[in-house]
Amino acid sequence: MAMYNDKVMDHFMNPHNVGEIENADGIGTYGSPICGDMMKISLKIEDDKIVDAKFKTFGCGSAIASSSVATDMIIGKSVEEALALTNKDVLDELGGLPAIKEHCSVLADHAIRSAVYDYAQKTGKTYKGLEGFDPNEDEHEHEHGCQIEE
Amino acid sequence: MAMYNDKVMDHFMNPHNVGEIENADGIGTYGSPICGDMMKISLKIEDDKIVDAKFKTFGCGSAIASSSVATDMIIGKSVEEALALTNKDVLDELGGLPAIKEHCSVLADHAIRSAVYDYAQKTGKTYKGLEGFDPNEDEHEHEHGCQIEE
Amino acid sequence: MRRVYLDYSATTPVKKIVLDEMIPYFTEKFGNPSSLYELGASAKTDLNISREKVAKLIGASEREIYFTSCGTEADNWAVIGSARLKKKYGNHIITTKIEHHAILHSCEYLEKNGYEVTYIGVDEKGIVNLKELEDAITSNTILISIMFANNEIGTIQPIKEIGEIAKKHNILFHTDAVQAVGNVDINVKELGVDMLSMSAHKIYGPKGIGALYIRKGLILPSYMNGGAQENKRRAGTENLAGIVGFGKAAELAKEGLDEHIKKITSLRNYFIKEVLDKIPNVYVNGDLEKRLPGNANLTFEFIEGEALLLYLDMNGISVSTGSACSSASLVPSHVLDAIGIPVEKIHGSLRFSIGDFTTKEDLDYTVEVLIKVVDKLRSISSVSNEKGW
Amino acid sequence: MRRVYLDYSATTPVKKIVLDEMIPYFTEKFGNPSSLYELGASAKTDLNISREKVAKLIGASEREIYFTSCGTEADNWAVIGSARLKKKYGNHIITTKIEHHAILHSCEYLEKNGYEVTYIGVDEKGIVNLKELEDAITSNTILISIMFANNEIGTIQPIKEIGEIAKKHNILFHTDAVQAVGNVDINVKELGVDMLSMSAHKIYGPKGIGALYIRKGLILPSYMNGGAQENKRRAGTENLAGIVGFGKAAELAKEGLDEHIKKITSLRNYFIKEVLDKIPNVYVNGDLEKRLPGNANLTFEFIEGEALLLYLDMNGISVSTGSACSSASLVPSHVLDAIGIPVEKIHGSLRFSIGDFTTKEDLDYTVEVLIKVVDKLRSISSVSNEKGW
Ligand SMILES: Cc1ncc(COP(=O)(O)O)c(C=O)c1O
Ligand SMILES: Cc1ncc(COP(=O)(O)O)c(C=O)c1O
Repeated sequence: MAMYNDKVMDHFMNPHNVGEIENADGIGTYGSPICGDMMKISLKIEDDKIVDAKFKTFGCGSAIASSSVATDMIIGKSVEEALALTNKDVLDELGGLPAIKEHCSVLADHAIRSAVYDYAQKTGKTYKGLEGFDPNEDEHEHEHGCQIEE
Repeated sequence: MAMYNDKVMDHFMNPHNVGEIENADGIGTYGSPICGDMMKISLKIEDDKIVDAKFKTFGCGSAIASSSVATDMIIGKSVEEALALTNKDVLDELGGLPAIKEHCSVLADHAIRSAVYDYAQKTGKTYKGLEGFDPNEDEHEHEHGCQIEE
Repeated sequence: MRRVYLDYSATTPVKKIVLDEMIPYFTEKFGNPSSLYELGASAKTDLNISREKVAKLIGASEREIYFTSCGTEADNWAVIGSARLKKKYGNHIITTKIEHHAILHSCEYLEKNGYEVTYIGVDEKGIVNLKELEDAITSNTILISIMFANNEIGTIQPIKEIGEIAKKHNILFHTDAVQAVGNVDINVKELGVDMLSMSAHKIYGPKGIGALYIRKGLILPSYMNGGAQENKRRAGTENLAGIVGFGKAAELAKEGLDEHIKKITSLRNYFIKEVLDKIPNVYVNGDLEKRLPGNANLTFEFIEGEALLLYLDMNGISVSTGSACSSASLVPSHVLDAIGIPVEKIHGSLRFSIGDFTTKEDLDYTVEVLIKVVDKLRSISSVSNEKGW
Repeated sequence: MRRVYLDYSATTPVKKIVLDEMIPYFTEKFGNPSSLYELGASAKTDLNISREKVAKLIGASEREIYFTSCGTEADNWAVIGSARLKKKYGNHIITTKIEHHAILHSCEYLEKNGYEVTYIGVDEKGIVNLKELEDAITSNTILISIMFANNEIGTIQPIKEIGEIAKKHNILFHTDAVQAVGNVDINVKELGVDMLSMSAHKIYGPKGIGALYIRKGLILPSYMNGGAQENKRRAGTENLAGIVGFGKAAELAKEGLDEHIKKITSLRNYFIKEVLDKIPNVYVNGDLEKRLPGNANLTFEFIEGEALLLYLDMNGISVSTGSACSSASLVPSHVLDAIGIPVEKIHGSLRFSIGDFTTKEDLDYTVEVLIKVVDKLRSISSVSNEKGW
């Protein structure tokens, strides 16, 4: 598959951390089926540490692979560390995506931030990495989404 | 050779009646090298009958084949019969030429008429077939010649 | 691993018998058809024999066939050439929303150059409405370009009726028949089309050779300026081997047409029935009757098409998301949009196209794989029947 | 009968090693390069490997090569595309009187559409005068298109100097290098050309595939509207096998260039010397040094070229009267006219072009036949040295 590298293909064909955590501490969603990709992530957080993360994604190979690798990357990290994850980090970890697909990597870090925001709302905690973050303002359609390239 | 039929090729490769008759009774020329074809014909005439005809032609395959077949056609004919020869007759006898080359068949009947005209001038004879014929008026460049098709 | 090619609408392999016919034209019979000597003259003869074979496939006469480098060039030439030819009579063109990009982008080019284009819609089955077409005609209309059969959903338009409307209003009528040729019985004389586009690589001929049928008497300005090839209408040294291959492919297509249609239609119907029976939440897009024999365009709810495509590919099965030439683009199909499929479902649509080398076993294998991979992708998906979109 | 092909400038046979490389792309590796699955993706990879080989032949980078259907299309695209691109800066184009019809007729098309074209002349050796070129430049000049090497007389233009002039005046520079590629060492970076046309069938590749080099940064509008192929600049399903053949042919041409030039030049010089020594009233047209290795354009006084061509053909020898694509026309060569050959002598001019499969024995045989048939045709001719024209 010339389109994706082996690592991307591997995460796409055998994604890690697929599913939904029951009684999750934080749940976040990003994207929409209309734009072709939507990721839903649920987190289990203990002592400000992400002990588990699971995702469900509707989307193309890059979206699924990004979801898989991003959940891998945050499990075991502190919440602040997870918030610091950028789509660039996801891209690097995947070893790159085709230019036309790079935007898919945004899916994961946005969904993670939303899930932590949900956790913060419920617990009243504040995080530096959430400063200025507003899940409603950050409308999928505006910022990342449906950025289609002809 | 898809361009010319076998008969044309035969007259072109092995033209009949090539040459110049010494002390010819009539000599005619038609065409010009500038237009790509020029035929010179000399006639031996006895008792108003064409007993011999020879040609020299600068020109393409059709011009040479037309010259060859036309001289064949008039040898043994009366002068009036020879004058009645049209380029259509030449074309028919050759079994046709490519459309783009049909004008080459005009060369022969014009040259024959010029040669007979020369004979008539020298001998003071008149021929029905020469009525209205003026070798000077009939400028190659105007009537047939350099009709180039792009 | 089994290899199952189900993308015959994107391109077809060259049949062996076609390739065998082409080979000598690369090496021994390589003359330039414009050359006067034997090697050139016989190339020209063979070229015209191929022209006749292509003509026969659509009921045209030999002199009405002009070879081009592909279906795209034929489309560009027909649309842009007609626009130039008729510009003193008007500047309005009618086409449809479901044309191939070769037509749509040619129309866009014309729109930037002073022409007006009406893109008429299609119903939910993918068929144009003749009344809408006739209503769109103005005194400025100079060309109607409506595809014969759609490349994504395979729907076949009422070409004969459109031809009658065009004739009634004295408007040129072009049809892009790249997908239809070799799959539908076509007779240009009966259909009243003025121009018709074809492409060899869709009928088991080589890529890089197409043709435009131009009705006798219609003098379309040249789109390729240069030498006197193609009766002075399309310059450029002829793709001799390609033309010979196109000719042979056309001959085979003509000979086997009835059988081809029967066999492929029955395989396609079997496939659709199997998929619909065995996988929930799958829909067929486009009319089921007025349809190319080999086309099955299916929407798999709750999953994204490219992901499904790649899963199938990992299992040796080649299918596509709509048209090949926009496959690298992320724009949702304009064709599925035109028949009213909601965008989220367009993302989950795939085209399976069946061809002469497809077997029932291939399709059984495909259904088997589909059951598994659709299930797996749905288990990953964030949307589902229970939770909704 | 011996068969001697001496019309390599019209077209070349495909080399066996080139054909072998192409074959799999018709049958097994037939995927559409735009398709996402493996069969398509690997086709795309192979296509780009070929692109790299073509790029290397002219010192370009891979992304600067755009495949077209022939040299003619590359010429049309370059000239008409540049004119469209630059129309807001001016409407004046400079070219020469000795261009191929692909350029001349594209210019004529533009003249009918509001552009002005200056056709500069050449000297009696067939070389453009740089001063005349520079004098022709106005503030409206948007494009200079001057061929690299002429197809009839083989003369090579001072491309580098022209490139400098173009750059100085900030004008786009296109060169039709269809005859030069594979016969001259070309490096587009050193030459300063913005666009360069090529065609595979002149370098032992297949007919029906060409390319346009477009300098990085220059965004030429598409001449073929449709799918997103060729980096969205040239639509139409790619002629995959043709491109692979072009790539292989380019690779071979690059590898063997020095030897090819040496060998062919020496054969050509031998041939010319033999003919001039053994047949009276024969002249060579065009510069003897700034010339394609294989080209010998000869005027045989007092005979007509087509007649001579056919006599040679009957003896198995293939040559041409100037360019193949105007061979069916009776118009005397515009190139020989431009170098001042009188019309009656233009009629008696033939182009012999020598290539990789030509042997010394072929040339000896040709000279032998020439002696006989020239003599025979002169004996039939109504003009001669003694009688004059
Ligand atoms: C100088 C030149 N330009 C352009 C062309 C056209 O190339 P093609 O025949 O590939 O269209 C040719 C050859 O025919 C040529 O010799
Ligand atoms: C309907 C339709 N029109 C035009 C084309 C373009 O044909 P080609 O790829 O030969 O340029 C295609 C296929 O790609 C097609 O399916």
